[in-house]
Amino acid sequence: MNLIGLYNYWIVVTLMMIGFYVVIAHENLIKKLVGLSIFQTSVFFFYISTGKIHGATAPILDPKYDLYSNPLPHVLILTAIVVGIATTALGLALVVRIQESYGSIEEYEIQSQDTQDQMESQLEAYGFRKKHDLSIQNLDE
Amino acid sequence: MIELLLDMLSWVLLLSGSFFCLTGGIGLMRFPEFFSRIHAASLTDTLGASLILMGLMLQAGITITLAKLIMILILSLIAGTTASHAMAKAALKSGMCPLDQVDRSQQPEIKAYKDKS
Amino acid sequence: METLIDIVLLSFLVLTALAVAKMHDLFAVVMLSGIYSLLSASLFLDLDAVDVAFTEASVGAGISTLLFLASLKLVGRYEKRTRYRPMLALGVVLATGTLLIYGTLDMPHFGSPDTPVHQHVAPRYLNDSMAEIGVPNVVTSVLASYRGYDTLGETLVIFTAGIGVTSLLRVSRRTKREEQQRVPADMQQQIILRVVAKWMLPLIMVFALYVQFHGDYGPGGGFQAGVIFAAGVILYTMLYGLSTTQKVFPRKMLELFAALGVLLYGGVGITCLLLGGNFLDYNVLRHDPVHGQHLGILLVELGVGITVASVMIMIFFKFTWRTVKHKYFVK
Amino acid sequence: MFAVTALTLLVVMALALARAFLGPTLYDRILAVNNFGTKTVLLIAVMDFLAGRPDFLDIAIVYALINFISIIGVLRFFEYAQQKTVEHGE
Repeated sequence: MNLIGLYNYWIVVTLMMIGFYVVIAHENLIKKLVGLSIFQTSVFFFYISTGKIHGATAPILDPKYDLYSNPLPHVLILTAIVVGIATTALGLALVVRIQESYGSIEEYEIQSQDTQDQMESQLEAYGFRKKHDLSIQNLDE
Repeated sequence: MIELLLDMLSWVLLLSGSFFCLTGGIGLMRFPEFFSRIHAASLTDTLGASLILMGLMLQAGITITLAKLIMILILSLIAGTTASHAMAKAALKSGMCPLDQVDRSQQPEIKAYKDKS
Repeated sequence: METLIDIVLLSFLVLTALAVAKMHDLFAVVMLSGIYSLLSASLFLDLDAVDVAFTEASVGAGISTLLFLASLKLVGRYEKRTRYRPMLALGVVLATGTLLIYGTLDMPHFGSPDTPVHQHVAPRYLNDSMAEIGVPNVVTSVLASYRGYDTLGETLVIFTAGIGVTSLLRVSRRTKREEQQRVPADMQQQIILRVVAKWMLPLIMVFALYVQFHGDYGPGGGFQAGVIFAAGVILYTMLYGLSTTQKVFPRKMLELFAALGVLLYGGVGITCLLLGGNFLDYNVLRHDPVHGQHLGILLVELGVGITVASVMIMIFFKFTWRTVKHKYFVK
Repeated sequence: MFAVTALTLLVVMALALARAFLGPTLYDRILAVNNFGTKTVLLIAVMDFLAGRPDFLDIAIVYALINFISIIGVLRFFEYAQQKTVEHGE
């Protein structure tokens, strides 16, 4: 009984950690969003699990039943799911724009492009522009 | 008496429906390539789903539940078969070929169909 | 039996999540995440959360998968196997996981009725809502009446997300002209599909309306109905092309309706204020408090439904326009 | 009796899940997802009867509809994705 009593929560933790791992270890932004939604759902499971009572039924009142599960977590999670899809859509739109301006959605490539741009602008600021141009000319030759 | 008969009939329907679903599942797992898998899965799907839903209908009696079950049955009959058709067609168009027809894929009519699509 | 189904579904969920983490083909990842949300919706149903299962079924398995697929079309299908160092991430994850599991050891067991969660406001909702609000579905009465502020906020969040996506993925006139000239040939050959979809569309719309207005008595309500309605429109868009659908749902109308839903919600609140009650206190709307509650909940849910439906359709249109743009202009 | 049906459906879902993991081609995965969806519809219908409250069948209807729509979506977006790779290959 002891084992089964906490099984739900352990699975919630496992799912949360899988989502967390995908978010921090993978480079692809779409994959990160999928990981984020796994993380999100694990929180949903946690809330709904705490609301469940053994032997109870769904909180839609009916004279035939007198024990109902807790309706409050259901309300919170119901709205959270719809808000979740709205934020996911926003994230996907951002990913699409990133792909259009960087040509990639791998975090590493985006960062390296950014640092390259930064270095070039710094060189420019210190007056190294000529040298930079020269090197490109050399390459062409 | 009649109630007992209906109950037994619904049990028989539920059990046979589960049996067909199980066969489909095993076919989906064990068959060698896509077209034989879709054959196993979609046929048993239609039959198994209808049988299980009919079994539930006998349990429901004449209520709003019965109407909803009939709606699910109609939906699964139409949507399920259409989805299977679309899948098979898309796979065929993408250049996949049933295993026993690999050699026949160069035959004129199949080739013409592929060129057209 | 309930517990057995619970355990089996949870194990399936972990397996699916592991497979998602392992795969590099993003298309397969998205499809597995569709399975993941089907599983989670069944689990919600098993844990007595019918309304949540309803929402997860229509949102997670439907709209979310479609949005991911549309953006995969724009960003490419494969994840690059870059040289990330999983050991550090794995260490962090394992440490956090161990701490969290240690934290669960003190928690009250799953399903026990004397958990602190059940001692606070829930008994009041369950015992008094029938007399105070008169709606059998307690989730609806809590959502629309007791916690009306909260739901207003959520509706605004959805509206804001709609604005955000609209401004991020703008469509040029040139793209629109191009789309109108060329017939979208993507699904042109799927005749059976087109016929069946045409037959199913009115069914979906009627079902959405049923869910919208039956939400007081059974599972359902504005959020679910809005998403189902949007799913119907999306089905039509996928099979008959964007410009055909935009004749029925022009951009301006969608934007107007997205705002209208929020305004309706807020308007009900203001009306309550003007009639002498508190903000979103529906008792004053009619002579009888219970009738007032009924009217208030109906209007508020309608507002939510309108906003959710138009924002979802709007977002999907934006993504699809982008794919049209990429198809013709970005090479 | 409902319990036996529910258990069988869970076993079938496990098989479909395995096919979705193994899959070799993408179409196998689509097929597995579709099959998984229809089995979920049935499981939900049976679970409603198991819990003794069959008035929640609306959820099963939503599943049947959404499953259809998402399969169409996968097919529509995948067709294009494949064309694109072919174009790049040539």
